[in-house]
Amino acid sequence: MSELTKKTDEDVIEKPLPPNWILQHPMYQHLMNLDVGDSAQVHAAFLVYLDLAEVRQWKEVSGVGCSELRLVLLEGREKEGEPTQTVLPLPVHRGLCHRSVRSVLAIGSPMLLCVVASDSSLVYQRMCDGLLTPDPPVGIQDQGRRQHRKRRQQH
Amino acid sequence: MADQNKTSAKVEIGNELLNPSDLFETRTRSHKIPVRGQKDFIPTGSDQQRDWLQQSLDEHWNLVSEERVERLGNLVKAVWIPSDMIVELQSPAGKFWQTMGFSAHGKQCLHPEEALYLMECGNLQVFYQDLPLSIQEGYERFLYLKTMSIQHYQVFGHLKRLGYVVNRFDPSSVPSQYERQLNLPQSRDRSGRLPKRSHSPTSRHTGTQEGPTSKRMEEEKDCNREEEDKNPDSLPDISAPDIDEIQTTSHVDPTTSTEGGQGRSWWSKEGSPDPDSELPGQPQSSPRWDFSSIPFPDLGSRRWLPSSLTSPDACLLPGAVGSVGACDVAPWLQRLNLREVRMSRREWERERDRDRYRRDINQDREVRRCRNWAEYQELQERRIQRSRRDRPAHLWEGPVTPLHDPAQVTSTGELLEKISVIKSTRLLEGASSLKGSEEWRICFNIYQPDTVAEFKKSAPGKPYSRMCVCSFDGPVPDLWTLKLLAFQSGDVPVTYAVVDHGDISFYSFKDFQIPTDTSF
Amino acid sequence: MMDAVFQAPKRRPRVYEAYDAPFPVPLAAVDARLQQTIIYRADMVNQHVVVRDPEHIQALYGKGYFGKGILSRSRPDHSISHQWEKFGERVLPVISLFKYQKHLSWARDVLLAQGLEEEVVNQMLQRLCQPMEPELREENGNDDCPASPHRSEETGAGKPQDMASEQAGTGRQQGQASDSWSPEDQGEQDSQCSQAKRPRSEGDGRFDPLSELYTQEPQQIDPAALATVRCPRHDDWLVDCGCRLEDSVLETLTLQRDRQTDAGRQGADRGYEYVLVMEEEEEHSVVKGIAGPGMTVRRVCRVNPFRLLEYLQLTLEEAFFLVYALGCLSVYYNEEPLSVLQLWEMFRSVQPHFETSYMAYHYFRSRGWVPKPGVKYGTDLMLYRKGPPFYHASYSVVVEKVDQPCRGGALRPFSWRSLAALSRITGNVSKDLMLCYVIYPSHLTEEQLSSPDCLCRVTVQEIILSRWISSRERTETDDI
Amino acid sequence: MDSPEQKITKTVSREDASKESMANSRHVIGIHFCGPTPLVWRADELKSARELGIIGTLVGSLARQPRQNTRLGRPLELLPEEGRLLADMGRAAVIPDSTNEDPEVNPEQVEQYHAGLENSFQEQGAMVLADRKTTLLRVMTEKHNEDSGSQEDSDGAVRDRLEALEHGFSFPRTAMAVQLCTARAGLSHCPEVRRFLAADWPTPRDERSETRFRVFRDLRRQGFYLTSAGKFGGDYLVYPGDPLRFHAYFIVVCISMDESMPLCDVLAIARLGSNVKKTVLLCSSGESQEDDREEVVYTSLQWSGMV
Repeated sequence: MSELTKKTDEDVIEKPLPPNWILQHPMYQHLMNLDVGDSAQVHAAFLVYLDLAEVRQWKEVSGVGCSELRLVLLEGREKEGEPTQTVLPLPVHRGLCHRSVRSVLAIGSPMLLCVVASDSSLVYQRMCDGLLTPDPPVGIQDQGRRQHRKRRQQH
Repeated sequence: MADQNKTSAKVEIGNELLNPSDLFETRTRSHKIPVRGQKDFIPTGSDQQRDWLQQSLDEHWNLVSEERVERLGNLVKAVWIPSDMIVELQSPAGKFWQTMGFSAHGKQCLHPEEALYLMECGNLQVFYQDLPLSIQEGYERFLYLKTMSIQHYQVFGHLKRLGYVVNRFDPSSVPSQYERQLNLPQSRDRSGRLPKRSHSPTSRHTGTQEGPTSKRMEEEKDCNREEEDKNPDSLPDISAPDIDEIQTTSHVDPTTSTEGGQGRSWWSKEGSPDPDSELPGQPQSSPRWDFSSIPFPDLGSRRWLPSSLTSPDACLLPGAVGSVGACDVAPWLQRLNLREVRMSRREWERERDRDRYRRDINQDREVRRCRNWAEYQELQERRIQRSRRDRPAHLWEGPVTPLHDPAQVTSTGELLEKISVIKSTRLLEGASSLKGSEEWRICFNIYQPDTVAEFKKSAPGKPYSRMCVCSFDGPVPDLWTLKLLAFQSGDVPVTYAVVDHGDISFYSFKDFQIPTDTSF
Repeated sequence: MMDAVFQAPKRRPRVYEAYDAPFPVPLAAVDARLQQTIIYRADMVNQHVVVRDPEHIQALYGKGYFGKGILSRSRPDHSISHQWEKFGERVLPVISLFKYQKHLSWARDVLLAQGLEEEVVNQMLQRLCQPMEPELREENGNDDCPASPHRSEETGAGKPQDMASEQAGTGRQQGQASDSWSPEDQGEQDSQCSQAKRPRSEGDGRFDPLSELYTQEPQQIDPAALATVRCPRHDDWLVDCGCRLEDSVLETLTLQRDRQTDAGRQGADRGYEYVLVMEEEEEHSVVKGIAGPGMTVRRVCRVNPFRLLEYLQLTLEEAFFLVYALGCLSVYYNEEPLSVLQLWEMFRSVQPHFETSYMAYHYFRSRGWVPKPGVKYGTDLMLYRKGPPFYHASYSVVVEKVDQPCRGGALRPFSWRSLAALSRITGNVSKDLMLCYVIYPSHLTEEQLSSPDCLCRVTVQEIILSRWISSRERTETDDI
Repeated sequence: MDSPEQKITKTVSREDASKESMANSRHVIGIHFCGPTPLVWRADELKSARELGIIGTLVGSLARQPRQNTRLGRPLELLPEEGRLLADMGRAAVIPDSTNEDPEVNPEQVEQYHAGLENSFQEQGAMVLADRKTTLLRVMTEKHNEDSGSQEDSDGAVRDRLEALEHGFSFPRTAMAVQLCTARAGLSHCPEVRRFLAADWPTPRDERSETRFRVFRDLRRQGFYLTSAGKFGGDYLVYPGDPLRFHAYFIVVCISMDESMPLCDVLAIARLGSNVKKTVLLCSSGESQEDDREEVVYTSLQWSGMV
């Protein structure tokens, strides 16, 4: 690189940034050390960890390696005293087969699938073994839907 | 309720053939469909739920087991002719003739799907080998073709039951893209077959597009004399001279040519053999270019201009332009509308918003300091140099550089234009070269229920939509298919009717181009 | 009409921020002179693109809505706590002791991992985390910042992340606030901040023209409570469709929040973050047994030893657009900035079919729309006019790649089944489902594909997929 | 959370079991193929099928009111799985198509048909006449009661009127009611013949249809009712009881164990499930054990509430 460009580079970034705290974070280090060899998935898992532990205030969130799937899973409790849930974080471009779901469910059911978009958007989906009867329709939700549908029909 | 149960009990045994007294009793049977009650969520096994279920089921079976019974006088008789795959009427057709059927060899005929539908409606009794066909036999005999399978019939029936007019699609009935583009007077080849109704205001308002061309050729093929006896006012006017259709086209042409821009005006001039230009009230053949529509530079604000502009100093001109002679302004000024533009407050605000992000070169102090073109160019060069120096090498010194240099301040519109390197295409682009497909074909034209009253088979007009029937387990149309069918359908949208084991959903894949949003 | 009708984008009923600019580059405008050409910086972190500089984050998100805050739902505006309280003259976030201890342990781990003696670490942290009294501040001055940056520098080893950031900000901090933490100074410092640096404040008249109309806004709404509310207008959870609550509902869900919190938050943008830790007072430990409201909980002001700074994560498409189309971003990999080609190559290797998804992204951006990931709706992109705060998304886009004869689709093999599901969910939230076909010419070689110059060779075909309802009675049979 | 649902399953099964035993005494269900589509035509067979938990879809126009789509009539279209299950249970037989054999006009049958028609005409005429008489009698009696005239007078009047009616009565042929048969009438319907006619169920045994069938059979065995769920993006809608009375609980998605689903598809269907308040079920047929007792694996996808 020429001297000239070096100088302008410095101009552009006026002051050095503090180090990336993600890389320093003990949980990140821990997840990396689980050694599943899939840094994109570990990154996704860490983002999910941050969301659970920092934003949603889950308790006792920890990372576990799943050697069978070569993936990092998370475990934690939504509230103190509640049962531990297993979370499967996956980058959105991956596929998922039923067998993998069953492997995670074997570790803990119900589990949460968390799909991580490449801008760190998260979508959680609960999964559990067997046939889970849906909640009976509740008045308020039902009404909202009805009204909405009526409106659409008018168009 | 009670006697209905009795009836159904009788039906259950035996082979569903009604004896005379059953037939007699049907005179008093109800024609109402029971309303279904609210469903439950959890089966509790309670007696009440059991009773409700039993009641619903009884009602259901009553309804489903009911046999069609009609007065003989209300039935149209017909004969199935398997060799031609048609059903020929033996007694005069009913009201259905307005929207269904065709004439061939002087006989009134129905397509199998039409016949089957009318059988299901209790309007038609079809005989084969001198015996009446049951509905089941109708299904089994009529619907074995790949092009008219049970799935096709399910879609047909579904739409018919809702009141749509549904008929078979014939690709040759669609005007070609070329014809549409040129807006040629259509149906010249069908001389004399133009119905009189083209004089009516409706046809004028609907335009030439849906005139006689979209009339189905199949009628031409299948029948020489259609509907003589039924619909006198739709009689083909054989003696009608060409002048009829010429008038229609001359009514429409001016509008289409203004809509379509200058592209069309050459046509009327070039092709003087036809009598268009001679018609009274028709504007004289227009010149090749319409100069009045070409915009000129705005000189309006320079009222004080001398009548002649002297040749500008060479240094003020961009390099490539040589010497320019004096320019006489007067004739230009005469053409200008010098009135001040009055803008409403709203317009003014809009204008201001638009200008907000537009770069005004006169606001640039450095530019204003330039006294001539050369100095301006120098400034530009200096600026480019300056910005080059600031540009990070890793972005700008490789073989591929960014499309935009942020140092070059520009307007949003210009920036969008600069980065718009990907062009969009339309569904019909290149579609004409696609070859037809065995797998994908359009089956039906459909016309909306509220048009039934005016519907004429001889001049059905432009369909509301066209239907392609697909199986739910089959493939989704790929872009190739979408293009092919869109092309075949011409200017009528194609709807895909997808049949999932008796359950039908309709999807449309419409061409679209997202507008560019420059309203920043 | 053959073409799908363009549905006017639906404006959100209430907008809480002013529109800034469509792109984070200087654009010709009245105030163009104020804009300064700046090349933003992002880093490749585990195959993802992360922007760390708060100013860059604000600019990239604020002008064109690029990226998402890794600790936020969308706009990067995470703060350590929802609860803010006055402490002396300042307003600080309140966190639990448990949480504070967690941060403390992270800081300890980091220092230990850097090879420091445990004793040294303990000393450093103890000094850093001393409680502070609001009234003592002026007298103590610099001593408020116990772990002096110089000191940690002397150790020669790395520093916990926050000390480092303190050091980064030293120039300004020492110059302006060296001898006082007085609230007045704080305020002044705030007002000196350039506008770009400050996050756009809701309710602030300077940024939000509507703030005068809706003076009671903004209100902090408990996100957990929000998650259970369905939008009355859309068949969607409120948080997903992005509508605001109706006023009546709003009131019951609102946690009243001090209006001054913004000031407190801004002050913490650089350097130390001060938090109020909820601690049970030791003197009262004897009466601990008496539970309930009688128990005193004291707020102790301390430095947060491990600060989770909000970062902005860009999708690869966003990052490449900023680099290639706008020329305003440098992406660093191992501290080296990448060239356009290197980036193209890297992104192609990291994400399957990156080139196709980028082409679609680029196309919509070049038409002036704001595409965001559509993962919530099971699609590739959602298209917004101007940006998510102003309009509801208009289109939910599935990107498909086709070769010139237009046969087949490579990226997402559709069945009628999956299409039916997609069409239904997009219809339920009143959006249009768009299929965006990127058409590759048949002669496009792999070599040409290895450079983004191939963009000009492809074309895009947009298709709106809609369900046609043949009559009203059909809809009734729909919900079984 | 599982307990109420298990309870339901049990009750359903018990009810079903009793029905099935009842149905056992009934005859075999005839399945007629129209192209690749299995259809059931006779009302009593539709009923037998439903008693076995086979719902199917009515696809014909309803006899009572043909021009509407809300309630449809015979025939009943079966899913391939429904037909195959019935066939496997020995409760259904495929009836071959009669359209291939195109016999000559059968004069005997034609004669029989016309004779029947003529007979029906006569009988209907007689019945109409009888009906008119009854009406007349009733009216006259009522009138008489009101007038309270002499008994003989009125009797005479009645007789006269009845005679006049009989004399002047003519039943026009056009007024005669005729039946438009729904099901084919020709074939004998005794069970023995049907068993004889039974052919192999023509199912393409690819992996996907095999999975679909196993899932269908397993859920049906658990007492659920199933219909096709294409509109909901799935394979089946699963009802806890007869769909006439109950809302569906589940949207079934059949998938093989190792097939990779795009996450976008998983999220889309799951979102749809929560929109329509149903649980999405991923169903795969598990490893076939050595004793060929396959088991079906179910995973429920449900709204997480985490937004």
